[in-house]
Amino acid sequence: MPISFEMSETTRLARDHFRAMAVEHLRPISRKYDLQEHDLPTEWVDWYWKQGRKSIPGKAGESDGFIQVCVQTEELCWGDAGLYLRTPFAGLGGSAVGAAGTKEQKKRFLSVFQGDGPPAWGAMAITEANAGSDSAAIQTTATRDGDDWVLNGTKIFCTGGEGASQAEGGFVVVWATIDKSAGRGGIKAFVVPAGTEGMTLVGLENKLGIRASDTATLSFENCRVPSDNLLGSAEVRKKDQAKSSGDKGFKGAMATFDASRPIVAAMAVGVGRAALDYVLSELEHHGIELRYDAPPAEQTALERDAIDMEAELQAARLLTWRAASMMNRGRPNSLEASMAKAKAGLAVTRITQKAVELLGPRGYSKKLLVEKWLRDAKINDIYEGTQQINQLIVARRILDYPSSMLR
Amino acid sequence: MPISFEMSETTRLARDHFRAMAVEHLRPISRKYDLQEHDLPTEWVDWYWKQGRKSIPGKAGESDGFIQVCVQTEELCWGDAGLYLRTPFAGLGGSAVGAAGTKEQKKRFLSVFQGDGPPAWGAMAITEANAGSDSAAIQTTATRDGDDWVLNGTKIFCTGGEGASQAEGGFVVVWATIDKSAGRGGIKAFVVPAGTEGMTLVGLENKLGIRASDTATLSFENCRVPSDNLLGSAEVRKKDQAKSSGDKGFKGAMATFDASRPIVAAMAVGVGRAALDYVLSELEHHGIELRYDAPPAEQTALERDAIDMEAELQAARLLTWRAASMMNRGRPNSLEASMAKAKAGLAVTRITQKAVELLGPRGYSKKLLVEKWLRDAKINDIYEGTQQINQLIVARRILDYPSSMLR
Amino acid sequence: MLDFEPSEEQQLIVETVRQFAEQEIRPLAREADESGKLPDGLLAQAHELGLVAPALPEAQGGGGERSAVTSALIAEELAWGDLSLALAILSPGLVALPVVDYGTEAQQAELLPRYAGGSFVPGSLALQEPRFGADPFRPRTSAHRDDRDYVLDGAKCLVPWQEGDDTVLVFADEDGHPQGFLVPREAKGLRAEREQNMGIQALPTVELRLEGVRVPAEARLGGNEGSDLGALVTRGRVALAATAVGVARAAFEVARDYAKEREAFGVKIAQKQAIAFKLADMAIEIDAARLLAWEAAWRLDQGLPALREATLAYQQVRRVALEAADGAVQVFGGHGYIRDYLPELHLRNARGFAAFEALALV
Amino acid sequence: MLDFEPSEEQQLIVETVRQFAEQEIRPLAREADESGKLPDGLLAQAHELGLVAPALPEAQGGGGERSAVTSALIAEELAWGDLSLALAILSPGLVALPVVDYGTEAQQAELLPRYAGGSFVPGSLALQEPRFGADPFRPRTSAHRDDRDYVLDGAKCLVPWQEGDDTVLVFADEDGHPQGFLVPREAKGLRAEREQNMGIQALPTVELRLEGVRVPAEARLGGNEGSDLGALVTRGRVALAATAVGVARAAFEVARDYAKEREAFGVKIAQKQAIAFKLADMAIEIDAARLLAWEAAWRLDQGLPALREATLAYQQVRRVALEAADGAVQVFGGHGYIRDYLPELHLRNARGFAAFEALALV
Repeated sequence: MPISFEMSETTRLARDHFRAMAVEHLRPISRKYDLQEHDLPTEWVDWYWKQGRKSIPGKAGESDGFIQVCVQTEELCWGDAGLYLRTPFAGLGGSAVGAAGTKEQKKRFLSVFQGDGPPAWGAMAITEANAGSDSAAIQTTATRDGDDWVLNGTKIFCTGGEGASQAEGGFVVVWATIDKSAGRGGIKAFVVPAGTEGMTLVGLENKLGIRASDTATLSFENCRVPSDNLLGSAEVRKKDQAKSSGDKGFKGAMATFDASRPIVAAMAVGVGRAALDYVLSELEHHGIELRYDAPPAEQTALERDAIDMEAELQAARLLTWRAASMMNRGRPNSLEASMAKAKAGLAVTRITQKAVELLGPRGYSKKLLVEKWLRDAKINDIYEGTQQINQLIVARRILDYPSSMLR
Repeated sequence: MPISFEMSETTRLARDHFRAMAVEHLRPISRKYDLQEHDLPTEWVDWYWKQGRKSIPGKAGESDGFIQVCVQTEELCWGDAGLYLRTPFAGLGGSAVGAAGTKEQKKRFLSVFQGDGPPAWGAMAITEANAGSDSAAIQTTATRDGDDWVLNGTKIFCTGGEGASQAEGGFVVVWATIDKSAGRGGIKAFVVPAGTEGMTLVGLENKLGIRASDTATLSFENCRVPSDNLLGSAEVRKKDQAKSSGDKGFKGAMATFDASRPIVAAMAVGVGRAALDYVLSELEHHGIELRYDAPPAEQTALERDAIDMEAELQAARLLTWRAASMMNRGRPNSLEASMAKAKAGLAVTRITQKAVELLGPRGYSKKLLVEKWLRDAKINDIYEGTQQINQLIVARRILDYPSSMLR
Repeated sequence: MLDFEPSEEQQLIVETVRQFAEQEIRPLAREADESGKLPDGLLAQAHELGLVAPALPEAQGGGGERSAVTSALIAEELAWGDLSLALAILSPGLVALPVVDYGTEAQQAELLPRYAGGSFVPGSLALQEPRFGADPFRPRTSAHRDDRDYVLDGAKCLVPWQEGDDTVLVFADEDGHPQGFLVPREAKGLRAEREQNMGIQALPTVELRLEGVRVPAEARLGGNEGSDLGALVTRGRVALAATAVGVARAAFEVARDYAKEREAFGVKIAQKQAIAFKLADMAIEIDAARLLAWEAAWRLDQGLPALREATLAYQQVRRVALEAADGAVQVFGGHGYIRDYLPELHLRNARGFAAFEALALV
Repeated sequence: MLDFEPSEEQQLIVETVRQFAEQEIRPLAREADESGKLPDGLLAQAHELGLVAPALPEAQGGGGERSAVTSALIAEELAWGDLSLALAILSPGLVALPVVDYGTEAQQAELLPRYAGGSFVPGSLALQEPRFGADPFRPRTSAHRDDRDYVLDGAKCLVPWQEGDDTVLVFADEDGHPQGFLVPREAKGLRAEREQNMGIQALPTVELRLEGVRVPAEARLGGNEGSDLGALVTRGRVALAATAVGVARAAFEVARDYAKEREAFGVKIAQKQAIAFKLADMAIEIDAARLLAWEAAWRLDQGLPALREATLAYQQVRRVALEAADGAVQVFGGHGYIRDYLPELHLRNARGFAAFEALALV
């Protein structure tokens, strides 16, 4: 395959399909669930579960593979990123099961998302009050007791955590240590089905943006799951063995980030495009055309801003697609995924902030959605690894440094 | 005294005086000595020594104190920063003697600059090939031998080092360790008069900009100076005592940076203003007026750039003057001096780079001086502490961290 | 002589206001934002400090000590506490100061004493307009002379609209020249709709529609002489630049303190260069922006033209405040996104400066 | 289907050019810059690699494999070696490619075979003009028809002017439309003065003065059909974007390697977040800029409009290259300012993209 920027027919159809879905089903309720924080967006959840998840057009074999997932994500988040995150999906928890689970585990936990029961959600619970980016500092414990693992601890910032912990059929993938002395090597991922005794929804965060999404604090008190809910192996690799470890558990779960970061980057691109599209339509409405060949002394500040925004957004999108296309080829993409995530988070933070500025008082008003997109966009600089964490990952890769040499 | 942005009459007169000097004596030979790297700019050196350094107008007591020094420096560097650095001045070496020397030392080393002999220069030699920002890593040694100190080592990036080491009457202040085991505490400053045996001018650097200035590599081989050429005390404070040390030597010499950084910042502002003035005159020439009340949708990219440049330059200038005014009040200004230096270096790097851009092909051509100002400006991001070192100093101060906690 | 240190008297004022901001304003900021309401009693308390009245002429019961520099110092401290509440506290100046500067004797005699009195009286100034490319210097709201009246038509936004007053100062275009008009809030044809904005949620602001609003000729600010909108916007930019410095400083300090508390990978995150340098940049930019704002204020006090300096300052500090707030969110990481902490509030407020004009005056 | 990996054939070409850049170009870069001269023999060597000829039509002895993407790949690698030398090596395309795109049969038959021949023949294209606000799309140099001739007047700058050729392609305004003219270097009224610029010092460029330069009507590129300057500038922007990516990558790699070598305070400076994050940002921005350049190139190959994409790419990469070079100077500290090391050369060259248009074509 040569270098090509041409979307396959299938992906183009899918893009149009999801764009129409965003226009019809997300935009109309976007402000409503921004204001009604913590309410379940039933219109969307029910419709998506009954119809939205079905009938995606095109032939699967002829799509752009992982890039198509990015394209679809961009469209839905162009519609509303908060509602996208509240969609009944297997989510990050599903990605972890997909990446590190056995065949049996995949069947057991993921088939509900193809089924016709009530809506279900998957989520991942990693962060703790004193362990943000530093997964080695995880305090939640998993102790073996007979055939079970018993979890104890509290997780914060669990995206989708209400749905996943409460709605039957869903599950939360919980990261816990089975051996504190082993640091990172002792950390394992456990699938905790919704409604498991001992898993409690402590509360939901009040957030700057993506208010339609449920960011939960979950506590685990003697929360018991069967031993075969552990993803990967229970073997503990000590720190000095970590490099040579073939443990599909921790590494496999970590690898879900390489797969999920392009998706998260695509979410960012969707929000950024929403703001840019609005600005461009406003300019058009006022008869202002962007001149790509404007004489240098005559270019307006507005033109330059808009052109910069276009370039930044496209740069983020192309890095995102590049990271996804490497997955299509089965190539390791940890560097490229972090590049895409870092760039996209920063780019859409700037684009949405600029959009509010360019629109003046109207941009600041809740009469338009632009101010909301600024608030929504900012999450992309923060979750799934902050800007700084992704810079750190990129830096380690380009310098060929282990994490011990660059923290 | 209340907050006031009004220059005293004396400082205003001095400013006009130095501006005229820059116009008459520096600008006309600016390109010449950019091209004739390493040649002594005799027109300037001789004129300055015979006339320029005398007859500064105004009443000394009614000036703006250290701010006036900044103002004068800005004007001369607006003329040419490279030639300014080649001016027969006591320079940084003089500042070190002034800050840390005894009355006798001041008289012995500095009176030549008031005298009527041939032109003389002072310089400071700190940097070594393996000790850039890290003064504790200095390898040059000073060993006591009878009544003398014997210096051995090689110094690089010694600004003004040719004049100071070669021209009779001048001197180089050399930083050397008298006790390697003591780290920073063992480092002392020694005045080495020009022509001292054992001090050799190894070579001059070929530089990006400020080519009229002599950036020297000096070697010291059994270079012998009398014991009373040591600035401050010979007592060695070990690391853990450093904080409580009253040693005027190292600390005094370090303190010269607090005094010199505002001057260096003023140099930067001068170069940046040269570029901005040219851009503004060019805009005026083409009938383009900067509108500070331009309607948001009509402002041109040029207007915004020029206004940003003005704001950045004035921000750098005010931080510079603020740091200098604290010296007038006798207040510690280490934080503020580093703030000014960091801001000014970065601001004029940006301003001059932007100026070249705005002027297009003409900006890039050597027919104008603008490209030279870009090259000259960049030194301000590097010497007297790089951008990063000054950020580090600022960070330590605002966090109230010792250097051990933040490197 | 060049000098950059407030006088002893100013330092005393700053100290008092800072204490008020810390003890009375900051603790109420979050709740006020969430509820979209001004806290009871705060304005009366602030009034007792005498933050606006001293600037009014002695003839009308004021202190006769108008100083843009002092006002800038006060504005920064209040806004450090909270931007919405600061703007509410400073709102009397929105009417009082233009009336001082341009009002006829009758207008001054009628309006000024209330602001110098014993109780807090808010002010409403209608300048910005809810349209693309809104231009504070060239309002599109129009004023037509009709016999002994003026008839106003158009729309305004971001108009402070606190309870307790009955007048709004509206700027409109009269034959190509902007003029101010003192309009009763109850005037026929005037409709005020409470706004919802991304930030400054605690400050009640409205969008105004003016349809054939009729006021007598005497309502024209300055009577036949009129007023100078350019100068007013300049004073607004200085005031807003000072408040933006306050917001930026608040964001910086909150981020700095958090960075010194929070640990990751076994050290305080402030010990990481990426965080430490970000904080250093904030500190540098904030100090620079403050000096630019002071310079513009000082020029006003000297009676010098200050549009250029005010614009430079405002443009810089808009950027600086946004970057500081955005940077604080980054320093806080996940917590920066949560409404339990201040950075997201600072971010929402800071972005407002892209839309604000003359929401405060010096 | 979307894909971002060069074909195997392209990878082979890249590998070859990369090796050439590393072994033949880079070692000569500094001396060539200092002396302001192209190294002897380099161009002949480069010609043997076949970097331009393959893009020419088979009818004229070329390879018939025109691909803007492949050209972009080649340009990046060459410019990674050195910008001046890369532009010199690519200069045949400045005349050959416009003649391929627009030339009459006679023009193609006369001019193209020389570029496809056994020896290196440079090209000269005169587009930019030495004035404030220089606009590549709207030259002010004028062309007036006078009977069977055209008479050209005006000034041009940044015109590559290597030895070994006799023609310069000059763009001028003819009744409001820009057109190209193939002008003999020896034409009367044409004065060429060697330029001195901040960067690309090894590439001989001239400022041209045209005073009543007279050429026959047949010299008009494309004859009656004329040519499309907009499309040519677009192709220039893609080519320059690719070379700018090369410069940026060179600066990044030099900085990265130095940071891994250089110690301060007992660790490699690359271990400092301030340095490491700067390098990470460079790497991200360079990859993004390359993708933008490729997209524009791909659109050209598809026959799609590409002005927008080419402009986005060029504007981004201008900034990226400058920031990478400036960042490399910072990473090197004092050594970054010295002409013994590459960063200052990269900085001088990178800033040139603010002034360059169509100094290379794809």
